[in-house]
Amino acid sequence: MVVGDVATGTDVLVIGAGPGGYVAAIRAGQLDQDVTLVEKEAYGGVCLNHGCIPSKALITATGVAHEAGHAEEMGIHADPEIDVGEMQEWKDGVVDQLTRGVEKLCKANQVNLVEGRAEFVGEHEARVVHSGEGQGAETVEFEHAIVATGSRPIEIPGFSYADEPVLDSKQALAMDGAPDSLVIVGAGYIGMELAGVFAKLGTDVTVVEMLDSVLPGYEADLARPVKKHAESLGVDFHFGQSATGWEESDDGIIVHTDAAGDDDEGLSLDTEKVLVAVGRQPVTDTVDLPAAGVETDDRGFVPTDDRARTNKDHIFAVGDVAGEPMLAHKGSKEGQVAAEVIAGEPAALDYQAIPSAVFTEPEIGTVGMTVAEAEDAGFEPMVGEFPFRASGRALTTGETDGFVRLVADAEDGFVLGGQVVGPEASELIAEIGLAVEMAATVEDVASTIHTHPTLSESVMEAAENALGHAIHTLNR
Amino acid sequence: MVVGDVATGTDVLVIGAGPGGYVAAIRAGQLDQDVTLVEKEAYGGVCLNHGCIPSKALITATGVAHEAGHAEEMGIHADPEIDVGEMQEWKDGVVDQLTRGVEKLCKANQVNLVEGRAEFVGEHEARVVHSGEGQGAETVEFEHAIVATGSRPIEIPGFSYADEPVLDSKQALAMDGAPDSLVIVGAGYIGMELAGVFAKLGTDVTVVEMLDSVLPGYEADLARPVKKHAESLGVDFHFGQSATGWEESDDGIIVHTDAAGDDDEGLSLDTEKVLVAVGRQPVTDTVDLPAAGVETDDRGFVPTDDRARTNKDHIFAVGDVAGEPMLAHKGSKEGQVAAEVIAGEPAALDYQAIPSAVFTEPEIGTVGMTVAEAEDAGFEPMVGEFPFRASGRALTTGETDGFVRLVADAEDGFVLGGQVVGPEASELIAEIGLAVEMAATVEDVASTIHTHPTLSESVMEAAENALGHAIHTLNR
Amino acid sequence: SPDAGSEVPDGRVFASPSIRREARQAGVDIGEIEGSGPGGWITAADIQQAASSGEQASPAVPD
Ligand SMILES: Cc1cc2nc3c(=O)[nH]c(=O)nc-3n(C[C@H](O)[C@H](O)[C@H](O)COP(=O)(O)OP(=O)(O)OC[C@H]3O[C@@H](n4cnc5c(N)ncnc54)[C@H](O)[C@@H]3O)c2cc1C
Ligand SMILES: Cc1cc2nc3c(=O)[nH]c(=O)nc-3n(C[C@H](O)[C@H](O)[C@H](O)COP(=O)(O)OP(=O)(O)OC[C@H]3O[C@@H](n4cnc5c(N)ncnc54)[C@H](O)[C@@H]3O)c2cc1C
Repeated sequence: MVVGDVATGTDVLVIGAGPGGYVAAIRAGQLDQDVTLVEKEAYGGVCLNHGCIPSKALITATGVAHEAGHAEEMGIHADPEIDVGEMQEWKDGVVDQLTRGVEKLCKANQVNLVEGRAEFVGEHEARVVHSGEGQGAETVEFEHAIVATGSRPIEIPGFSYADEPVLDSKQALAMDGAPDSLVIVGAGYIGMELAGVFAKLGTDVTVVEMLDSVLPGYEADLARPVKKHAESLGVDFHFGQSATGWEESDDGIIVHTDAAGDDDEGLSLDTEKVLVAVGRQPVTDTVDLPAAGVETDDRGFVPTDDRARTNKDHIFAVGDVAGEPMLAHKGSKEGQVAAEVIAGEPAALDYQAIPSAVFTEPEIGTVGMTVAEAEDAGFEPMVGEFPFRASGRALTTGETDGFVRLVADAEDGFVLGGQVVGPEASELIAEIGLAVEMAATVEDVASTIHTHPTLSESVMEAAENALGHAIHTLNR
Repeated sequence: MVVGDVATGTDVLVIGAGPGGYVAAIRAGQLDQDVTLVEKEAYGGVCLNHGCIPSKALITATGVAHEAGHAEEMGIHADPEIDVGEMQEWKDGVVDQLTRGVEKLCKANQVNLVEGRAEFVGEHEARVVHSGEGQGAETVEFEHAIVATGSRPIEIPGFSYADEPVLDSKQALAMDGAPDSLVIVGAGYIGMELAGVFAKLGTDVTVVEMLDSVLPGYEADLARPVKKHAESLGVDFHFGQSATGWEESDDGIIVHTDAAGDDDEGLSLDTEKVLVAVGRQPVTDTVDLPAAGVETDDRGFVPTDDRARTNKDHIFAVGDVAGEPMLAHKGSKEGQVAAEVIAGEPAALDYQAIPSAVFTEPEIGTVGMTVAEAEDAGFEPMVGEFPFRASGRALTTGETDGFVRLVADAEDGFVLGGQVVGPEASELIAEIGLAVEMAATVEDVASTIHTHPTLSESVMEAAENALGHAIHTLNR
Repeated sequence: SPDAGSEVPDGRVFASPSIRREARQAGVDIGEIEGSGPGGWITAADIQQAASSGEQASPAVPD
């Protein structure tokens, strides 16, 4: 595609270069499509620039410092100092390297990269408005389009991200110093991950959550160790409280909340900053979907079928804009499938499970069905568990909180899902995910020799526990 | 079994309570066998007391300190001090907890525990000599026996472990201070793991290896990053050198070596201590195998069939004494199978692959076939690789050395094996191991959604690379 | 595209990803197949048999 005033054409127009869009574009390029990827801000989208990557970088770095500072038991005496500015520079370097990588990979796969905002003007036509001054606009005709415009944080009444003391996750991740105190509104995964980062930087953290537990959406026994550990870092929790607004005070701000229960009282919390992390909403107002006849649902998401197609057969939607779960790897899978379907391949969104991880301490990782979900799906579930305190490897790292749980079909033994809370939970679910996709049985997992001493042995032991003959834990 | 002077009887006599023996005993108990486990030293064997567990504990602890002390790039400034005595106390606590756990698990599974040395006196009879003074001995009649007597370090001429400056791995792991300097004879996995521990404790480490590389037995591209990292810690290497002896010097000892090549010269290395780690040999001299008619091979191992049976149908051998690979998890699998076969179950050593890990920095993990092994086995191998420097998760941890390699059958795509060098390699091979056992194809692995951002995504990307369409690396 | 007719079943499918893809490619609705493997696990041979016995999925037209 040549950039200019004239109308240009492309087989596949991808709008948005997050993990949904750039993966779709690369796969389309690999399948010899003429593909154009339009991005208005930064290659890599939220994930690389303001989400997954920067958050994990700060989690790891603060974790390294904190771990060494709290390892007297192991005979290690250290008093690590963190220079937040330097840490941010390092993190920015990581982000830079990855976003430049995305650009290079796109080019290597013959993707035409265009900087600007794309907006539909018809079923087969979009306008690209370039960002720079005097850059103008152009019209692009397309055979197929993939909408990958992502999501943005929800704003709640009383808290505007434009106000200096109010932060969204993007702003929180970019701070070049740690505030003395921070109120976090929302105990979802973003709130809890950042609570850990700031607590380890020495910030006095208070979490306010409308519901009655941390990480609602995860099972209680997975969330419990995360809350306990956060409390050990000094994080305060207030449940059943909704933040309603804030006001300036002499030495910072006061955040006000309303109690959910009639008998409870609202709170007034003194703090330096407030981070609002109550969820994300789809971005569709940048792209004029109605002009292409693409429909959205009542929450603003673009409904899609099992081929990632919107109500318009030639227009696809992938990633956060296409609905829950709003996770990078879900978007990437949808992006791949959209590109493959466009290229005429027999691809479909036929995965059995989308794993998810929370990078708190301890980590949580889940994939496939919980016990309750298995029951709802009509299975008689069979369960195997293994606690990390019985794991030799966990003991040698000093991280023994948590467990592995496998959920299987009692009739045939097929692994239906797994839940892990504990060290490297985010990695351990990879094997369980493969077991779910392959329709492996617990016997298959139990029979697979696992290296000693590793955390992954716990997956094997959980499978043996399901069969009633675990070696390193008592069998129920 | 009642301990006393009279002859007692048992269905299954297990000799040695390492990971081969205690697992066999527990499984036999679970299968309602009357089982007696005899151990002469410590429950858990070499693995828990002097091998896997203590080494991994020290590797982790010195790693925590070293990582925090070398994270300026991340903005972390720390100067951790390690109190080796306290570190050893912590490690001993971990070992204690695990060995007490083994004892508890044995009891919970109705295993009769006997302290003493068991020695065959006939095909169906053994004598147990109790360790304590005046404890006497007893005769045990058995239906089946499982020999799990393990292995001990090989001694080489010129170096006696009885001499104070000469250490085997057990003594090295128990030192309550770090020597100023240490010569390590042998660059196998034990030598290389301990080289890292001592280098991080500030010891001046020199490794002497007869062959021409570190970790002979692993592919060169897996070993290279390990050598490079050790060198960055100040470890010196001398290849093609055999240690011949040592003598006292003014301020320590001098270790002498002979060069393998005719043109090279031997060395005289000044050092405080010398650790000999040149391999391990089976322990059979404690148990009088000939009395039961059990044969050994020319290296002293007890040959066994695919049911873990020795030449005597009712006597089994498991673990290190039964041959290579001398790994805890191989022994445990053999122990399980032996117990199940005795109980009449259709069990067999029918695994496709035994994984192995080296806990160096970076770690190495391998499972199944290398490219060369696949070719030898008559496959036309298809290879996929993914470098950790392209992994978002690896970048956020600062550990980007290494790669994942998958080896598959080009014809049908079945995963035949995998090799990983890099962060968490020991854990990442679990998924590859399951793929090998399940006869999953690279397409299956590539199609399985992996959580972002994780190291395990690299396994998926390697599978996609084998198929020619990896997203985050250029495809060959 | 030629495969567009075979649908992705809603429930749990006991077959590997590559077998599921083969089914789609052959225009077979894998949700309708009784697998011959242990517990009903679906194999490549099951797909081939279903395809050749004309046990076709929903009509091969895009929705
Ligand atoms: C703090 C935080 C931590 C997170 N951690 C994780 C995690 O660990 N794991 C995980 O899986 N997920 C995580 N997520 C979620 C993850 O970031 C999203 O699921 C992912 O980014 C969605 O990808 P996407 O491609 O759909 O959209 P996005 O990444 O949101 O990208 C959309 C892109 O489209 C561009 N765009 C929008 N409109 C237009 C237009 N009209 N024209 C051109 N360009 C346009 C935007 O500028 C943006 O770059 C995290 C999110 C946050 C905020
Ligand atoms: C430093 C080091 C690190 C290691 N790291 C790893 C690792 O990370 N991963 C891994 O897989 N492997 C590792 N190994 C190897 C692992 O320790 C062995 O493979 C494992 O211990 C073998 O188990 P086993 O049951 O065969 O024998 P052992 O663990 O050797 O146990 C045998 C037991 O039998 C007892 N015994 C012997 N004769 C008699 C008798 N006649 N009567 C009664 N009792 C008797 C002994 O006292 C001993 O307790 C390591 C080894 C060392 C030395």
